[in-house]
Amino acid sequence: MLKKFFHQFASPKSYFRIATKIQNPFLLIFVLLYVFALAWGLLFTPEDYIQGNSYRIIFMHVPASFVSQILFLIMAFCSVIFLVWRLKLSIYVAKSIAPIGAAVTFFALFSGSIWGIPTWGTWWQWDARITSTLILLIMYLGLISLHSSFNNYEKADRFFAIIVLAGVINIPIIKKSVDWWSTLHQSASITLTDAPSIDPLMLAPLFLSIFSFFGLIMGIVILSSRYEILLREQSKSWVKSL
Amino acid sequence: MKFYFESINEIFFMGGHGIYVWIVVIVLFTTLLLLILNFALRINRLVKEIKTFSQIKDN
Amino acid sequence: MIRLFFKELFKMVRQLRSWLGPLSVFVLILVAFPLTQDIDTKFSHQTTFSFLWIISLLVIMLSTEKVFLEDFDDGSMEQHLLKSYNFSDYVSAKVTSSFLLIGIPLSCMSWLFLQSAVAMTNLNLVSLLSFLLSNFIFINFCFFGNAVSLKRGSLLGLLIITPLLFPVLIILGKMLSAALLGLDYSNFLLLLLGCSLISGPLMPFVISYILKIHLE
Amino acid sequence: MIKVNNLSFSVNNKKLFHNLSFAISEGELIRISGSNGSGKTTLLKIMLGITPPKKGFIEKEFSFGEKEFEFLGHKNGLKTYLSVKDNLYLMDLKLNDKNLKVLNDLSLLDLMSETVGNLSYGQQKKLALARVILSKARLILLDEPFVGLDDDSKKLLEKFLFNHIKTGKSAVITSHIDIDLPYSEICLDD
Repeated sequence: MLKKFFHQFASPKSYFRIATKIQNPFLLIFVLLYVFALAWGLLFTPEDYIQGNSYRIIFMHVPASFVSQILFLIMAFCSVIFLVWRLKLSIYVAKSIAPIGAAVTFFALFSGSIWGIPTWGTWWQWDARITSTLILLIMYLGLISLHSSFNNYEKADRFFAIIVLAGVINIPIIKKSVDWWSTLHQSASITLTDAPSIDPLMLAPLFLSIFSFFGLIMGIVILSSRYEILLREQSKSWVKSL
Repeated sequence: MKFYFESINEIFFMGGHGIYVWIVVIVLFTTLLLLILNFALRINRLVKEIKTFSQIKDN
Repeated sequence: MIRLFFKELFKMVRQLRSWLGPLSVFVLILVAFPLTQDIDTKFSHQTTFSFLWIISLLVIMLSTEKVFLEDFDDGSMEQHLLKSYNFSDYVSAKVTSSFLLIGIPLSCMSWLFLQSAVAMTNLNLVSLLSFLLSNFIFINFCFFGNAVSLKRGSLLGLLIITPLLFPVLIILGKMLSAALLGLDYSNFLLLLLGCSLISGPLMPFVISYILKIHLE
Repeated sequence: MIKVNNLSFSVNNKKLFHNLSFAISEGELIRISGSNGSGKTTLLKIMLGITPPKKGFIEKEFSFGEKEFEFLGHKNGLKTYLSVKDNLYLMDLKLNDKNLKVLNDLSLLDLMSETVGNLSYGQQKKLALARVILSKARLILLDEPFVGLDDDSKKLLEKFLFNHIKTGKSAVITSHIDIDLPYSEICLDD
């Protein structure tokens, strides 16, 4: 019953129809919302008394690093669905997330490095969070190169799903172990987790920016999953009659 | 909500930290723009290709 | 099962370059390391140990680069899949034989190098044990990475397994620093033992599943 | 012995075959023919259970893996850096009189301590075929067994297949080359 429902509702064809319809308004709304949140954060909030104005990078850095991890979780969720129910749509979505995840993770690392220059005095520190984010980036890149190295799409899909699951199990382990490791050498001068009790004036735009950035990235995911579906279902009759 | 800065100059420099903030903003928007454009262009090209191929097959 | 193991061992022994080559590379690097130092500088424990672990890992990656590719290319992997024994037995026979021929010599050589490089008082047995366990885990994971990137070069497998091995490296480092400070390090050793006890029996199943997909 | 029901298979949305049904009974030789890339090897692999089919199923009288069948693909499964003798050891073949006689018929006996990498393609193929010939399997599946064989060896293999069928066992082969044996054909071309 459930399987049949899934197959009807979540066929690439009907997903593609819905996605084409909602994609542009979806993207537009969240781009505007994000620009609004950024403008609010960058121009309408007071200066942080420790870090000065450079703290404003938080409105770009925190959403990016949050979304980079959420994207991996979504990818893992899609892979589970693919492995259990053999739902093709889910692996299309999972595969189309990988390059976006890599880009977002790269941006998170980049903005963190830039932020580090004025606040820590160095652009890189071997602390737990940064190291595990770097590993996350490497995993995204590995996944992309994994899928592109197979000629047979079905094999590639299955390998992709398996490696995503291995990766998602791996992430908490790495996080935990890297946390553990870094405590021995040195404690990071400023950890991002316990920021000095954020002012509500800054908190509201921060939450808004996280939410709208997530929406924006999901819009791009819809876009790229449409591409993936077109690419993979080229020979189907419904694609030809578009 | 209160506008924090007093002049355009101040928006630019942000007390010496402006360069970091604006670099990040520029990189962010180029990344997003590249992602969106990349996929949108790819979709357009693929749709065109599929259409021409099916026309050739039909004829 | 035992027969299978002897066959794999036989194949490996006869193919000298698959195990003697990596071992010689290891020795060469061991020689090269002191050359970069002044003759009277004493190596620190931490550096020497990290150096040995990383080099062992690299040499094991080097030596396992083509373990499955050969059988895949000449078609004997298909034959193994169709035989009456479990396919995972074939994998564990391969893992065991390369642990015997590569892992154990590597551990012994690392241990000998340690004796010559730094003065060890209380860590003799433990360091040997840690080398054996870590090399066993490395071999298991390298086989896993190798199975994933069977025909696509070793880069892909490396990308996948290296993150998986970070926790092991961290445990090793923690164990060493605890031992150097004179603290109790047995719990780290037990953790390492646990890792190898889990990966030892589990990995052959995972690897054989991946190889089956490749054979399709 | 084996019944194939409504088998379908496709790679990357490209259909190889569709709704294929046939049965192999005892004492029958089946020849699978078709143009390049029509899925002959894939069909063999599906019958062996290595590749799962997209649709359809296969009924088997016995389960694979009980020495009831023998398979030889394009690849010979030989170790090129080992000698012929060592390869026979890896194949679990004992060097008793009966086996040695067959090896002599294949003119491999003089080459026992030669490294396989130094043998010609045809000689390697014969060595791989020796494993099939010396097994007591009820069903043998051969992928292009006649490629690279000289006339004498080809005749020998045909004779072996003939005797094999006569004793109530079955065989499946894929081949471009015509053979002098009674067979039923499965053509994979549309």
